[in-house]
Amino acid sequence: MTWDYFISILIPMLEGSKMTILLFLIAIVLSIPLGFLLTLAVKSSFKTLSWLAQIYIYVMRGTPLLLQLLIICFGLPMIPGIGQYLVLDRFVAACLGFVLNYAAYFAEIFRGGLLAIDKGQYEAAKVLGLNKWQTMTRIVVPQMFRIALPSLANESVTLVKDTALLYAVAVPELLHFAQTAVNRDFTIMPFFVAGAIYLVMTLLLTLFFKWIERRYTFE
Amino acid sequence: MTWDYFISILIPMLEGSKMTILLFLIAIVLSIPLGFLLTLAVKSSFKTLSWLAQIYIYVMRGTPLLLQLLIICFGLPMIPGIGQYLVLDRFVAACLGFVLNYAAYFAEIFRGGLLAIDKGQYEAAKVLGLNKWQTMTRIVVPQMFRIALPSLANESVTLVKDTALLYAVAVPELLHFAQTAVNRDFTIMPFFVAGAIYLVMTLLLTLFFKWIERRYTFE
Amino acid sequence: SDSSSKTGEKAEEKETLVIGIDDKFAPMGFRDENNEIVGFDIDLAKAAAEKMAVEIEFQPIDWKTKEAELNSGRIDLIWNGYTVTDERKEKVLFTKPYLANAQVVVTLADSELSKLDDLAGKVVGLQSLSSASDALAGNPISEDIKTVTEFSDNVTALSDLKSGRLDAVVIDEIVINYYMTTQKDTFKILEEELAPEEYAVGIKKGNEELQNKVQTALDEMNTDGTAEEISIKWLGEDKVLK
Amino acid sequence: MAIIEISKLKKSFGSLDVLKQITFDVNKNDVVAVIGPSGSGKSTMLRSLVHLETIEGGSISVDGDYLVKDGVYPKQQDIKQITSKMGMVFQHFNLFPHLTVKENLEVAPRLLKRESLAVISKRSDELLEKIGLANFSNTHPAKLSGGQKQRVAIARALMLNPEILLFDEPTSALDPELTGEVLQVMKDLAEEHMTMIVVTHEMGFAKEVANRVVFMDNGEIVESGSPTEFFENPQFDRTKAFLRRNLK
Amino acid sequence: MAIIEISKLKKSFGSLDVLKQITFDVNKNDVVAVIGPSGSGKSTMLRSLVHLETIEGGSISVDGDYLVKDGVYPKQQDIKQITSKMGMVFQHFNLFPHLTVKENLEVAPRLLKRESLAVISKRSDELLEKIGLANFSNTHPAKLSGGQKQRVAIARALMLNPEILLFDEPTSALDPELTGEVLQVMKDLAEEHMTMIVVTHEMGFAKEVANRVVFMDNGEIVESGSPTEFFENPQFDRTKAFLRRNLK
Ligand SMILES: Nc1ncnc2c1ncn2[C@@H]1O[C@H](COP(=O)(O)OP(=O)(O)OP(=O)(O)O)[C@@H](O)[C@H]1O
Ligand SMILES: Nc1ncnc2c1ncn2[C@@H]1O[C@H](COP(=O)(O)OP(=O)(O)OP(=O)(O)O)[C@@H](O)[C@H]1O
Ligand SMILES: [Mg+2]
Ligand SMILES: [Mg+2]
Repeated sequence: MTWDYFISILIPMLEGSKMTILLFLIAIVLSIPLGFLLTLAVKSSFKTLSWLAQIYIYVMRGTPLLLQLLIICFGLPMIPGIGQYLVLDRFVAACLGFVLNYAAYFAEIFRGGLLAIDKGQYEAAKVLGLNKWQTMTRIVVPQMFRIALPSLANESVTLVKDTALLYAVAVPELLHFAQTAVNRDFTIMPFFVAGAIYLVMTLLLTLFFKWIERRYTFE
Repeated sequence: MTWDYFISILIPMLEGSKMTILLFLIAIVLSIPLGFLLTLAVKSSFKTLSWLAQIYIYVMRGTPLLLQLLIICFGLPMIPGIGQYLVLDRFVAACLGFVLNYAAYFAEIFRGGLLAIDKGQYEAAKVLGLNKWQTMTRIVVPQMFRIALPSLANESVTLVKDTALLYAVAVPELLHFAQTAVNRDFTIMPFFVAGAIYLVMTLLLTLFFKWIERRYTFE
Repeated sequence: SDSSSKTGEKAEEKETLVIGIDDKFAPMGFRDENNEIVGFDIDLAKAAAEKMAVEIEFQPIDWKTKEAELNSGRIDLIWNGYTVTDERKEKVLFTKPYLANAQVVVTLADSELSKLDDLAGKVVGLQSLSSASDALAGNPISEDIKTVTEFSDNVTALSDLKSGRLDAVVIDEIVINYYMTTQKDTFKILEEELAPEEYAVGIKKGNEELQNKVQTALDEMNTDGTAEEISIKWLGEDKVLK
Repeated sequence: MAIIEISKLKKSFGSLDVLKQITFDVNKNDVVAVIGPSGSGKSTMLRSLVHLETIEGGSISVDGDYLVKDGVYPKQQDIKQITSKMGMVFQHFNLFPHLTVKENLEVAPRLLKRESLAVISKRSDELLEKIGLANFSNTHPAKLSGGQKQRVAIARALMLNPEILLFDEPTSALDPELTGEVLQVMKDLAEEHMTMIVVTHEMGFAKEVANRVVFMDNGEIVESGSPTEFFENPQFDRTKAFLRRNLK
Repeated sequence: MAIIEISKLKKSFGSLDVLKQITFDVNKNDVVAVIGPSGSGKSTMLRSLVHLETIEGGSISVDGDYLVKDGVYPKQQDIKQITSKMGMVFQHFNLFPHLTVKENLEVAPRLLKRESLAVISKRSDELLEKIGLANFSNTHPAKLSGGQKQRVAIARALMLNPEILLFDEPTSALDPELTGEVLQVMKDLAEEHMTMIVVTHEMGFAKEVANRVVFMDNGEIVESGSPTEFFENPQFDRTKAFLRRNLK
């Protein structure tokens, strides 16, 4: 295993990681707010909306992300009539799949966070004269986020790992290039390099979240 | 979409689900005890063992299961020298990958369960004259399992969905047959059928765990 | 006015054709040690693009999904050792075939298997949703085979053959010939072949205009020797169908 | 002069009648101690005063305005205006854990925007000084002892200049050693003539600080009177039984 | 006759000396109330008697056998044999939540296998009867009130026929209304001449039931004596100050 060989397989994999990271960022940035909206929908007093949101969450969490990606990427264009308008760019389709899927997971996390907030917090806010919006934005949401942070961190690490599914919709990412190199050179090395890259990414992410957690600790 | 067509795509998919269910059962039955052993290793006072267990858990949780499956299935046979002895049957390799991976997740869950058990439980047991083994088996483990149950349920649902990864190691499962049908017949239908089958499986599993949870509630 | 300005734009910039390939399908299209996509079909497509005065872009896809990719319009052409079959003709437009191929059975060099009948009770691998599976299914021996394992690409199947999980692989003759030159003495091809077949370029149903354009380019390359040159480069001899 | 008038208050949870026609007045500068067994409806009564419970019948007026009249509430804005005259201190403090002590005090006045930030900041400093926690203004509640938390909660309520302060068992979540510091703050407030209604299990406080004791049992006010009357010469058997259980 | 002899007990956590040469004896059938401010070392002292804390110096003997002599412990088996003479009741009950009330009582005797199952079952029924919870034998602890839980915890300790019962603030996690039922069970035990050491904040119990009161402060025993002596005529300023704070 020469150094040159190592570099030669590393470079395409790092290229591929760019895709991984880009997808990760897009998915996180969009699915967290969408997840929060879903949580609100679930808690909404408008029953139909609440039911729809719950069914949505249930279906997204009950079927494999891989299947969802295949549907968005290859299934939608096959719908008779409207299919031709549903042909998304491959990467856009992948992002959409991840956002729709992870929003459901984040919604569950936020719901848990809301449940963990003591009734007394709402009562104290009410007695102090805060209106519902102020109570939500100043009292409830900050605490909810703080409570949800460890779960958010876990879910984000899962998201990084799930980017490996990109290869199913033919977005050339890290794992795809590792597999190319393994097949071409008949050596297990590239898999280990890929594993190391994933470990670095998840480690950095974990450290980042730990830092945020410490920063926003209530103590 | 005729009834006959529906049946014709359903049958191979149900065949494929058998594989899914078989893998699921094997993985659950083996990874739960292995995960518990890992937890004990992490908590062991023998520091080297504890460290090894922690590193193991970290690596398994920090890299994609897909990569682990590829390594076990295709990577191991490529290791120079010993590779030829590491050629596992494809399904066995898949099971091994799932067991090794999920054991790490279950170990974390059990660790959390142990942490949630009050120190007072150990003290009460000690004052009543129970030895360490009795305390562990009669007092601690039953409570740990009960505390871990909701997380075990979640993780098991994830496991069902992760069986979709089998197709990467060429084990013909549900999703593989769905994709074959989609590509052959140019219709999105088989994807929805697959989704429905996954939903049924995860729903049944969830109900099963809810039943266990109710049955073993401490109230 | 809006639509007219759009067509105006289109006329100015070169049209881009997206070509779907399996980037693990040597020597037709694959990645070299620099991770560049190279191969017979890659060179052929590049030369054709020049004739057609279009830009091209190679899109590696999962071979299982190739027709879905084409149908969705995300790729314009399937051009990567794509075998003409009757079933595919119903879903895809083909150019005239440009290369002859056959589905063959390959085993390890030291294998005891020597004829098709020996496959009875054996484990055979092939690429999922490829013409190899059609070829195998069309042969009576398929009844007696123990298991057929489907891979997302040929290379993984060959890896599994090498590691001993498979007894044989059904694969394109062109592909295995290439591997046998790079990895000498590893494999052996059974003399009896499964089925002869031909490669052509696949175009989305209904787009006869593109079909004609590609066909014209292919014909031109046949006459001016470009195709011959590419064939010699990758296959060592001129095998192109005139 | 009665600052709070409660008449024929009725409230039930499902089939359970928690308040059965409660009637009583609180005069300005009164310190009323409400005592009674668990489940007798003390908290529910107190919470209806600040509209944390919606009652089903009867009236409550504060400073002459009806918070609810014969079971009918006015519009939201009026309710808010009336309840804003009262501050409430809870058994479990209900401080906002994500805010520092000073932020806890200031969050409501800042959002209500009735005063300038400078005025608000000045008053929060003064109140922290008064409760003896000036050094803790940038601390988060989790770092405080129970007694300190409750003092902050009192200060937070005072930030809005309420005319009346309601306390729901302010010391019963505290270690016995820590109740003293909270009771001291409450005594100081009593001396400054703050009107207070205090639901409490602390007979000591009821005896020493309150000028009226109200005994509730089973959703009714059984008797009420000055502490001396009440403790030394209770009129009803139920009261006597309760005092016997709780005074030894 | 002294059933427990404690001499020169020393224990520190890091740089904090929690027990500084504690010496005192407990006679058979004594009911000793240990009182003192928070952090004075009461729990630590009690816990060292059943080897939940390992002490650093001094001796403890029970019934003539040394649990620890001059800071040195005997072998595990002997420790176990000696501590088995004592039962302990914790502030937070520490019942086993996954077992029913009856199972909580029986789990230890069954595992220790000194008696037949029939004998064990009979005694658990008797004890449940005695604490007034015969109807709750198949209930899980989560369904019980705090007072009921603590009574079960006492019964559980009694199942092993201890010669001495230790209580660490048995009522301070209970609502005031619920302490009575627990104190009653303890009084009954005192009348049956059970030897008991009770760390408590309940001055009432110390006065009424204990025949000796020990006052600890800052890791030392400041004074001890009969309840009458102790409450009516404390000798030391520290005791007086503590009583002043806690008796009003
Ligand atoms: N939100 C509610 N839903 C149903 N029942 C309730 C609710 N709040 C209170 N109750 C019931 O109403 C009764 C009176 O409760 P309340 O809290 O007013 O009593 P309390 O006198 O304050 O008792 P404590 O001294 O225990 O605080 C109790 O039986 C209680 O269980
Ligand atoms: N495991 C431990 N580690 C470190 N310090 C401890 C530990 N256990 C107790 N301490 C400290 O030892 C001192 C005495 O504790 P102890 O629990 O014996 O006091 P106590 O008299 O029982 O107080 P309380 O009335 O609050 O229960 C305290 O300062 C406590 O913080
Ligand atoms: Mg109350
Ligand atoms: Mg203590």
